[in-house]
Amino acid sequence: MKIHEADAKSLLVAQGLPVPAWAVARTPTQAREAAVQFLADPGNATKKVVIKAQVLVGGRGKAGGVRLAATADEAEDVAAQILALKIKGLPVRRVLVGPAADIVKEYYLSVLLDRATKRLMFIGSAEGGVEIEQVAVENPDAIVYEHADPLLGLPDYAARELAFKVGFGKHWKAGAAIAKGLLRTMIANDADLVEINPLAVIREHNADGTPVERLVCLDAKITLDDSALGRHKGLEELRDLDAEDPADVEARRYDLTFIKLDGDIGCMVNGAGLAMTTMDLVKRAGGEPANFLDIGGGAKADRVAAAMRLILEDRNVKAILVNIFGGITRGDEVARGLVEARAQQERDVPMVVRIVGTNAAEAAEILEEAHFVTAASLDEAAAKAVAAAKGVAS
Amino acid sequence: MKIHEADAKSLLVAQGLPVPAWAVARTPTQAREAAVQFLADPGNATKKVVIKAQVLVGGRGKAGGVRLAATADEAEDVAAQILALKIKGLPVRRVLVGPAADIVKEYYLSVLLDRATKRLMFIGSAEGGVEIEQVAVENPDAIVYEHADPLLGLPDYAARELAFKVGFGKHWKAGAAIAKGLLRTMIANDADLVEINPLAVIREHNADGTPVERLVCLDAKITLDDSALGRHKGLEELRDLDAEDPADVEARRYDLTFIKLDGDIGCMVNGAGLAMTTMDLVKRAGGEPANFLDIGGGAKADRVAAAMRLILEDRNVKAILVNIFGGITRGDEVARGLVEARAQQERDVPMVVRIVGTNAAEAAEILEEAHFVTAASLDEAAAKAVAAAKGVAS
Amino acid sequence: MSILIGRDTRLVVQGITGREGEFHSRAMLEYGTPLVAGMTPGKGGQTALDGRVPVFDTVAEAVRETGANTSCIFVPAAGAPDAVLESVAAGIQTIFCITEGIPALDMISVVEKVRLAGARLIGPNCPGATSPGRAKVGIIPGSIHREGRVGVVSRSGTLTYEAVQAMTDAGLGQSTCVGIGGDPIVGTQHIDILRLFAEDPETDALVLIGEIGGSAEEEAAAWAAEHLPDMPKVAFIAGRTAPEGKRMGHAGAIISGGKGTAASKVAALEAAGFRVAGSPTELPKLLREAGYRG
Amino acid sequence: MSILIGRDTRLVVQGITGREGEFHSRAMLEYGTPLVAGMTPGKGGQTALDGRVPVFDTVAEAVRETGANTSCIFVPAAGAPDAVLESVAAGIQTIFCITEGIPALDMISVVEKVRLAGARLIGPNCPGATSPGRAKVGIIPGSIHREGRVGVVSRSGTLTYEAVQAMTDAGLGQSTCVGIGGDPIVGTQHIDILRLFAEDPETDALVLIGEIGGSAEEEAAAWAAEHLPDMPKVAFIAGRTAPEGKRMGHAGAIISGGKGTAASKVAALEAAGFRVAGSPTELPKLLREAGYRG
Repeated sequence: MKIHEADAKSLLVAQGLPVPAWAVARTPTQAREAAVQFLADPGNATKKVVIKAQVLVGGRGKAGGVRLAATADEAEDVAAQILALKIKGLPVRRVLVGPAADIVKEYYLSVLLDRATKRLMFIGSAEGGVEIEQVAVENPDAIVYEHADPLLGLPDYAARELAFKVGFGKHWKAGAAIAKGLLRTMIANDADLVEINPLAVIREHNADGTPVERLVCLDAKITLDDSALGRHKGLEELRDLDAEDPADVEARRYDLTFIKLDGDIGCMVNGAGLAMTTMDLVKRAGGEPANFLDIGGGAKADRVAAAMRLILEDRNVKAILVNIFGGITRGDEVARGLVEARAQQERDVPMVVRIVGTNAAEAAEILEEAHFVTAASLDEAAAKAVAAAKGVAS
Repeated sequence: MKIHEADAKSLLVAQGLPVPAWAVARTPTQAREAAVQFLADPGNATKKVVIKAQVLVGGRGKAGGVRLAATADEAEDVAAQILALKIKGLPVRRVLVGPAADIVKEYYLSVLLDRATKRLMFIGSAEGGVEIEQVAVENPDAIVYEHADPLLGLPDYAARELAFKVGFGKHWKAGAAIAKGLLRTMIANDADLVEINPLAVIREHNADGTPVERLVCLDAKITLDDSALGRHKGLEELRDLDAEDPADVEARRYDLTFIKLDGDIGCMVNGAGLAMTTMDLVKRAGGEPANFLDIGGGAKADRVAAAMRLILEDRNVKAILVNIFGGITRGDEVARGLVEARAQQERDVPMVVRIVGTNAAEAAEILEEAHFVTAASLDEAAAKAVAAAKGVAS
Repeated sequence: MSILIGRDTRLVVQGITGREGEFHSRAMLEYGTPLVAGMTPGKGGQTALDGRVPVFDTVAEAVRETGANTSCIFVPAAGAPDAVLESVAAGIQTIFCITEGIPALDMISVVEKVRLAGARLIGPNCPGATSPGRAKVGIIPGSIHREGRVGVVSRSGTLTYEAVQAMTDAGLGQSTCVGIGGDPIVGTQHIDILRLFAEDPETDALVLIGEIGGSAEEEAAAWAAEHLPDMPKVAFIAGRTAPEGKRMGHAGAIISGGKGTAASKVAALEAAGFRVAGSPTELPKLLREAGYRG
Repeated sequence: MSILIGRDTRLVVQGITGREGEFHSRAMLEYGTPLVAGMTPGKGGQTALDGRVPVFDTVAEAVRETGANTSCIFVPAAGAPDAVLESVAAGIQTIFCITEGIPALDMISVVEKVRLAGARLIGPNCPGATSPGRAKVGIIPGSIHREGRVGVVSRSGTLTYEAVQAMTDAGLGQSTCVGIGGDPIVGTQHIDILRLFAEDPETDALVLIGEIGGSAEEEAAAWAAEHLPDMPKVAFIAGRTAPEGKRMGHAGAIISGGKGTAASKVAALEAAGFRVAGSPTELPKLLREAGYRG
């Protein structure tokens, strides 16, 4: 699950990490109020504020979603403009307001699951502020890696080694402490990824006006492990329902994995790999899948009915392909669910059903009795569904 | 550091372990008030209270320090008697008052440092309520062992294995949970030993009077790692200063390790092994050591002076043996400390000084100038000190 | 012979008295798997599957009493990592963890413990393995198999069944089929299974089923190119139409930063001498074209 | 030859810029120890000991730049367990931890990591080791030693010096003297050192110094009886007069439940063929009586 920058920063602060103050505004007026406060802060070396769109996609900077303001009026105006944006199709409903940083140097630091070593891996670079993927291509030597110990986490020495390798210079102690804090954040929240970009040395002003440097987390991106949300009170609340399709919410309720796509052939499959394969074969047969939908193992009739509703809510869908390979899942259960779902559905969409494996014979009987179009092989099913979507009789 | 049963139980409760209610009383009146409350508790199946002396030595039961009472009057009376006791020389200043348990079955469970395997080890037995050392001699097969994993602690499966091996029967889940709790208690407080004896299945009454069984920690003994006290706020406060000699307090202040013994020859040595050896040689030469005293490595003059004061506070001391093998410790520093200490001391006790190793020559000069009796070998020093204590001119 | 499981397998099922555990244990037993013990804490001394399988409180006891050397875990996600550790501590050498939905971080210390013990973990979130005619461990339907000499390895569940069914329908039997699981942290990866197949005298050809995300297929392909240049090899990769940045069901199936695409995997496999199918049904034909005569 | 340290030793001192670290590093260097590097985080690029020793930020860097293979730790108790882990991770094979006052629980995971890495840890709370004429690591005064063929192992610090001085005064030189430390959890125990001496062609006799508490001396004695029946062996045990239940300075030195007494240790050593001295000064005489002619 992706969460907003502001929420990610709250999780960092909870682990004692240094993050400059911020406020979240849903209206230009709220943004103005926050700006007034940050502009008046004597520690704010730039005497400006930054206003950042809170959206769950990358590239907001290029889309005009990150801008500075030097006065309260300007802040209100800029916030209004950003709150009117759509970034990659997502409306901006919140902005983050904070002091604009006087950046001395930008770094990159993240921790993520490394599948190959089966460990947590830190990625650091003295080339911060740009996408790490870009650094990886253009200047791979500028990236350093350090694995956490699978049993001990990140011992102090490893945090120091990482800090020295990244090159935090006189800020190495802060860098090491932040690395340890990122790991704590990861573990405390069962995150997949905790990414700080930029992690920056910024200049602030002491009460007497003298400048002081410190290493802070200027931006933060955290994704959470969906499998672990159940054991973390409060994290589910960080889900941005605004940014989600109502279909996603419905899918979660029935324990379905549903991803909406742009095509016109709805797919209902058991198993993620087979679901992807079904999409691939639809495409190969000349069609476009309307969704990825995995009904999971052991799906019963009510889940099948819910899956059908989800598919049909997409008005683009012109045909449906059901592909079930029974293992845990019983074919007859799915067949009954399909019969029931079709009885309730509002609009009539051609459906091609293929059920093999456990209780396939019983399923075939039920489907035949209900006059479903069936197919023996997956390739055949895909071809029939594509033909149906194109209005050709199958 | 040893702590009282009541304090140990507080540490267990802090980790969520099941411990029957208790109160600590310093006066018979306080004991009466606590008894009134526990006697009125409808859950108290025995309708009696137990009153237990809080002393930091074993064998309080045999010494009459654990007794039952059936009424408030009796509780007050019994508490008065126990508070008047001395157990192994220690006055009883506090008693623990709690409901007398209706014991169905007694177990033993502890966790401690196992030097041989360098791991934490659980010891369990279905023969609880007696000293585990006695069980080890009489019925060694009744004791089961389980090591914690050095990196993972006690995983659930290991806690279950332990519970099944000990034989908690239908209380195995509670037994496993308590084992995990003991380890948490150990780690949270840097304990050396957490021992529950007895860990007992007791019968209590529900609100409606029906009996109910549960597994609870009836007694608790915890010793803490002195090296780790500094990192646990609050644990130092559990030290029972009443049960300590003022000399112990003074020794701690100067970072000296001091143990008072019954003899008349004071010993001041650097290094624990050498300090024990010095005691052994005093005894071998026909004398009796008055103390174990390790001034530690790198001791300076003020620590030497403090050590001397500690030794002389013991009125039994008739002679002092100083044995220093300089390594980190510089002999001249010790010699200067001795001269200073002698200048300040109230009573004149013969002193034999042996200083070898680092800066021994400078030390010899200082000692000679100050007319100290010296010795070349440790054996010679011991002989001279014993002779001095017996009043023979050395 | 076969890999992972075979005639010497002596299986203990952890969580045998649960709904899933019992259902699939019955299927394993009916397939002929030497299922010698079950384990459910607190049910030691009872029996499962109509008295055919003794149940123990601990895996250690099951090992001691029945000589179990392989375990299969149907314990719910909250207890499954601990169940793996229990098997490791009891000396089990081959552990199948079927359980899905285990938080990824929980598996990190577990796979390390498995590694340190020199044991092998398949999964979690995997369908298990079948050595047709000998044993099946996990949830793969036994009926789709046929005895033979093709080794199959896959990250998926039902997609594996699809591929295996296609093979069986074409008369191509399997030595062992292994589903390694779709989670980001799994005990055994494609390359590890290829290493085992390379040493199995009864495996003459390879089917590799992969999907988008990570780079396990690429690593396996490179290894196979070097160590199995002459063995007929075919592959299928799911997710050619998957959009970037979306997690396609499996926690492991996500394309990020332009990495882990189907295209890059297909290219790596083809470069390594694999024939890559456009549909699972094409696998048998490609195997024949690659020279497999089994 | 010698054990643990010798001509091939290349030493890095962790905490070389601290007061203790600098003082003893100077003594080690003056003794002729191949002290090739120091390590203090944040002081990388500087030098220590009047420019004679380069200082690095990390042990890994020290190893890479100087080929260090042995470390000596003078880091304060709060950081010492981590310092051991750093040495292990950097591939150091022999680690001396001089630091005292480390909480015992901190060492449990550390000694396990050392074990898993196949490295050796001496200490913590130990004086180190000396191979006279070759190298000394730690805080044992160099002046008390003499080159020779007697191996010395001890739990104590100054008591070891006392014993070694007595040996040297009697003309009995040492191959290596090792102080293993007095904490309850130490990386290396008496028996481990005896195993090393048994394989050292330049060690012809043994001196074992023990003290009350635990059963390490008994275990070492039993091993020596079996594996070194013909080697002259002498011992001294401190704490004959120690009362039960009191911790005699060393956290490890405590008699509890009637176990760990001096009497039981002396009996075990004598049964194993050790001659046990009543005073450290008697050790040379007993060694001669045991047939040592070195």
